[in-house]
Amino acid sequence: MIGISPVSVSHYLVVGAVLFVTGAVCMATKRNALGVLMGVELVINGANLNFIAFGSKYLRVESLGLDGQLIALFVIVLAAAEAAVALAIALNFYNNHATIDVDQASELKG
Amino acid sequence: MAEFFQQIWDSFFQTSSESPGAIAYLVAAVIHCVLIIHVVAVGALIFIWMERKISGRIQDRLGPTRVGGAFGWLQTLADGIKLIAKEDITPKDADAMLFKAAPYVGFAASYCAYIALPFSDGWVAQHMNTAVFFILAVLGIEVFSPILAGYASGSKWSLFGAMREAAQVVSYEVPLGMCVVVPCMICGTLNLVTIGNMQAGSFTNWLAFNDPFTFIVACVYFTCATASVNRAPFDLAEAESELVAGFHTEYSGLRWSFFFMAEYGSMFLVSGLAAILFFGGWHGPIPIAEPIAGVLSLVVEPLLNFGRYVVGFVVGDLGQVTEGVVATQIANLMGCLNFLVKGTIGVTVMMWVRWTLPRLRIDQVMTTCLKYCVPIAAFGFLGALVWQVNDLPTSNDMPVIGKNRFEVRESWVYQAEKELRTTSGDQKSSPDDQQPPFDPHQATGSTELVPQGAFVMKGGAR
Amino acid sequence: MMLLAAFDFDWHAFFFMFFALLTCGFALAVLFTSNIVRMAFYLILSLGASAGLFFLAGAEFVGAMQLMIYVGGTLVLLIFGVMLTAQSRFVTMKTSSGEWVMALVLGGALLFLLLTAAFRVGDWRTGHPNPANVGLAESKTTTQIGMGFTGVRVDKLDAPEGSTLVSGMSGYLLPFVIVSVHLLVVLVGAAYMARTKRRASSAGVGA
Amino acid sequence: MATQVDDARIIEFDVRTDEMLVNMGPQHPSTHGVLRLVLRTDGEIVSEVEPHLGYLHRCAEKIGENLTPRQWIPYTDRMDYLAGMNMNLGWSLCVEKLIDHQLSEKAKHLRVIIAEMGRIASHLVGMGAYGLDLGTFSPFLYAFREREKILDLFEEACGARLTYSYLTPGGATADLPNGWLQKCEAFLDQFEPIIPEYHALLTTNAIFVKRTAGIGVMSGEMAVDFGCTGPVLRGSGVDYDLRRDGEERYTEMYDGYAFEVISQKDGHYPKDHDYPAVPAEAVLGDCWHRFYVRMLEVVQAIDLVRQAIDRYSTASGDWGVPIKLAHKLPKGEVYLETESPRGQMGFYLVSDGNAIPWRVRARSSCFCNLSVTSDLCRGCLIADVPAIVGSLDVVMGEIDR
Amino acid sequence: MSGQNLVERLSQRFGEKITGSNLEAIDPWIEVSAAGIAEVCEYLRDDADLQLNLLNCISGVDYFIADPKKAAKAGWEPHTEVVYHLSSTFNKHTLVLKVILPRWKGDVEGKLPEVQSVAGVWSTANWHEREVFDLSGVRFTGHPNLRRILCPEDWVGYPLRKDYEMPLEYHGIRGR
Repeated sequence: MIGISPVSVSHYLVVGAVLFVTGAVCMATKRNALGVLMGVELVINGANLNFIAFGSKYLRVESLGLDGQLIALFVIVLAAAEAAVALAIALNFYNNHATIDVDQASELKG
Repeated sequence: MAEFFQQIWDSFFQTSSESPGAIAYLVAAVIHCVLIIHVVAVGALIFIWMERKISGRIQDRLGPTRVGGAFGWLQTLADGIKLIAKEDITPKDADAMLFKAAPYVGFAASYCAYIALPFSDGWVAQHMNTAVFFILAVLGIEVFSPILAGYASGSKWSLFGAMREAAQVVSYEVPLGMCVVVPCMICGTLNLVTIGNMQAGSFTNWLAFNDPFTFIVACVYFTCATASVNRAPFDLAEAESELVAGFHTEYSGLRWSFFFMAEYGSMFLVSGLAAILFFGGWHGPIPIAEPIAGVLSLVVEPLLNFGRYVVGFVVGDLGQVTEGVVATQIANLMGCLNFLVKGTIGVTVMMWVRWTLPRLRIDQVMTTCLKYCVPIAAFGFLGALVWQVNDLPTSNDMPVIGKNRFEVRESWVYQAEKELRTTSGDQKSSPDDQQPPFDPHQATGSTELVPQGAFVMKGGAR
Repeated sequence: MMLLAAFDFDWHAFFFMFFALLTCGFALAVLFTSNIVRMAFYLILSLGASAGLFFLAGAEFVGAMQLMIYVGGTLVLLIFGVMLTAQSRFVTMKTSSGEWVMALVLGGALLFLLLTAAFRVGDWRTGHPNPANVGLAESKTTTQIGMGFTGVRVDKLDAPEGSTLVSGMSGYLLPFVIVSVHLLVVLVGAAYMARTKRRASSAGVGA
Repeated sequence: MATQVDDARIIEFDVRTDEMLVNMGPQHPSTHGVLRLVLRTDGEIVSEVEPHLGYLHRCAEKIGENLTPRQWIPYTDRMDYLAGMNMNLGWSLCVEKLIDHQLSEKAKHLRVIIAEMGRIASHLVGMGAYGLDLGTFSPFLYAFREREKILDLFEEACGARLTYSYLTPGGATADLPNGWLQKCEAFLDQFEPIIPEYHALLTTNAIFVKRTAGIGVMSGEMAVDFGCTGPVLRGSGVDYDLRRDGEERYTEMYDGYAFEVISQKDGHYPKDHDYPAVPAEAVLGDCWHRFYVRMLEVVQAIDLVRQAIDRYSTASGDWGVPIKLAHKLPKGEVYLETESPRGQMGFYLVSDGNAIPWRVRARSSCFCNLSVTSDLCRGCLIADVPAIVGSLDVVMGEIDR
Repeated sequence: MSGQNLVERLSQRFGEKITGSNLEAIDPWIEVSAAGIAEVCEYLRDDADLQLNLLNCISGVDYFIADPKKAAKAGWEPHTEVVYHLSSTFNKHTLVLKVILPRWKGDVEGKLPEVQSVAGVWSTANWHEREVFDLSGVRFTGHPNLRRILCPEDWVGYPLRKDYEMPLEYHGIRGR
């Protein structure tokens, strides 16, 4: 393929960066609490992609090795935990305030 | 042109020692695609016909008898044509994009899982080291199809079906995963081809009969598999007496049939997985495939060589058929039939159960999962683990015809022992502990990292 | 990889492009859709495609894990949340254009920064000279990962004597245990938190 | 799912969901025709069920005010179309009560044979359809296989398979044909051994027991309060069967027959030693008991038919010649209930002295049985709604009339 | 208990509210006033001798002849009856009660005659009274949910009344 042959770590980093930035913007702009949560998932996934890229033996001669994959696994598991908690918070918020709009969560505002 | 034929020829009979060419790969890919498409799509046709016949027989009636002769074997095809001709309705309240996409999600997931399912020794579209895991993961994705369909239909019954499906499938993945881990643990690999090959020999070598715990686990696996593909008595997502038709209430025509193709596809998938993990995969109960294949190859091989000679006049010489390849391929073909029969038996049992039992209630389905399946699976897992670690006798130790599954002993338990001993001990660089160079052509899972010495040690212990 | 190398055409790059475009495209779709259910759908596709990138990078186990836990587990949970709260007024929530501009400007800046960084290091940029030669066995990391979690690094057995990595013992046993306990606590906590207490009298809104 | 907390004013939920109104029916696979249930649900839990009737309403009572009693017989067929014979019987007896018509012995035994065969046929549908409600298809076909044989017999007797119009005021439209009794006996001999099969598929099936035992429990008092009758009443342990406790004109049909009313006394059903024991989970008055009473009534009916065949063949008199089509009715009003398969089917006939009644009224058993639905279904799961409605075994044709 | 005894006993207890009886009919009946029916029913249900715990049926019967010549020969004034058939699952006996009402309340056409609801005495009465209301046009006071049950909510008229005219058209459906 033009330009990106062979595929390098940098290319993966580009995808990771796009995911990361998309997720961050998503977190900033979405008003729905679950939309924010989806942004977080994108960010985490972007970061994960970087770990995989650095650990891959196909992209670099001197790779990070197994550690990349191991850390990626930890990230996935922690993301699952994070999603569970965030979802519980969102549901609790929804139950108590009958809305899912994060802009209305102003109870703690001074 | 000659090269084209040469490569096709090579792809089957490996005339040259160097790796096959691109066209050979392409042919192989096409064959895999065709095979899998047929198992999923045509398989669905056959299974739906089978279901009708079986349910008919169970219920004292004949089932289809008209279309396509006395057995009505073209009935499903006729229905398929009817479904294509039916109007494709999208409800007013539906989210049109998701509504239309949902059936394909399910079908794609079901189809995708077949990529890693071997039909015989090495007959697999993508030879994966994590095949078991991959199949489970992709099966888990299939749940999105009912969820999206149920949500996007804009009907309350569909939504109920979707919620039930989501809750059920996510719960049943837990015991299903536990059950699948047991054969992987015994074989020390996630590679389905290796797991299948380790059960070569007579049926006593099948992992279900390895020890009492694996048998329990096999039973639990089948129960959970039935639940995870939404078959009765766990077919709550489409419970017709409660939810009209559940998540596919609003679907019609071809879109609706995609749900069914996905359902039958996953039915065969989980049955096939059961066959490989617990019931010997492509190995028959008695190891007669190889001798028969050997005899047959005595006839077929000369014929092939003659054919090569005749064709050679037109396209140029294709090269001699490699010694033994024909016998292997014939054995593989028989193994494939074996595997299909086993998978079909699994599907038949599911049908039998469906037409016999009433449906459970949603809370009872959850109870079955969490109170029965999970603890029993965990118990079976621990039992099998203890059995392996303590090196208790298995059915595989019995003096029977066929190979002795010594590889079974080469599980990661031994590897861990070995590594721990090595690292805790002073001297670390005994040559046995070095990783052997990997051979990319040899696709085995269990021996991938095992130092050669482990074999020797085990062999000695025996 | 052998398969991909069979043609002169660089299939690796082709599939990378394919999955990368899917990943980024659906991620952007998540960003620009205002319908929460469709956002969830696009997120599934985006994460599924990124699992394809994992497979492509040789991380089969992590890829399958991504499909199983992330897509098959976390996202099902997320969709559950979406369905539980999907009242029509929350399905589409528009963001003010000012916020959009702010976020896009900052996001663009961040993206620029990251992209610059991505191509800074020569080693990262050049890629593997001949990925086709890496071989199938390199992707067989399942056992290694499993051993790594139990505290034995079989891939580091030949680490030099006296290095910071005690040979073979730089595994992840402790983090693994911590994460397991953490996960358990989190799940119990989440289950507890999602339960609601309402006054019996007010059937309608809130406590 | 809601758990108890100390403060009674606070309800704890697993996850709060919004209440939904769901229409179950009128087009729904398990509402036995065109019943519409409006469910108010919180997740899977049903907080309120409201039946909506009338989709089959054709005001048969109004039609009855324009026809002579014999002309109205076909309309009774179409009320409980699964037990047309028993409906014919109820109306015939009611008319005979008004005109004070006495039947011969033979005609009475004929009516017992036909009515009890009708009961078997009806309970077979009830049983099979209940299997469908719980998601198992095969028992339905097993039941229909046997029902078809009964319908064959009925067809031979009266020429119709569903809407018989066979029993009429005065007796029956015709005598049983030659050889009918032998065929009937042959059927009973063949049918009786099949019943354990039904028990194996349904009554004792673990899933079936899980789905029905302890579901929709109705006390005897509640059943009487709601006017539930038939197997629904006896399933709650009330010992009441019009064949024994009804009016003279009806019970004299069964004079000299040996039968016991099927209801649980002291934890036992009569004759239950032959049939599966009551499972531990089952509570008197639940869906399982209602179903079981029906199953036992099939056996009871077989027994009654056997006795009736014996007595019919030796009885004196004719088979009962029908009254004239436009028989002039005496002035007066009568009410008579019979024990039809689904409960007590009552007919109320007011005459002003013409051949055509002034007012006709059908008291539908299913109408009363169904009225208990909203109380039984309160707080159950969605899947229990078909289980409960199915255990009441309603026929909409009779409810809507 | 013989019919005569019962009538006397009820008259003693309820006085005016027992307005008559017919013990010669095939099914003897006792006539109760519209205002006393609930009270009488409650007594009949709870009395230890009677225990009429099962309400079999409530029927509305309309007595009306449009043709004045025929009406003169009928021998009765136009009226509406509500008939209650009771029985006891304990004593296995039955009883018929009747409430005789004017066809229209205060003889104003369109105003439905009223009678006390017995839905509080037997739950069966709930639906039966709805049916009588729906088809015969009798209003049951104190009924928890008096709506049409068999006919659609927006149906006009009471089909079992003798002067009922089938509507020509209902939501575009031809009636006659």
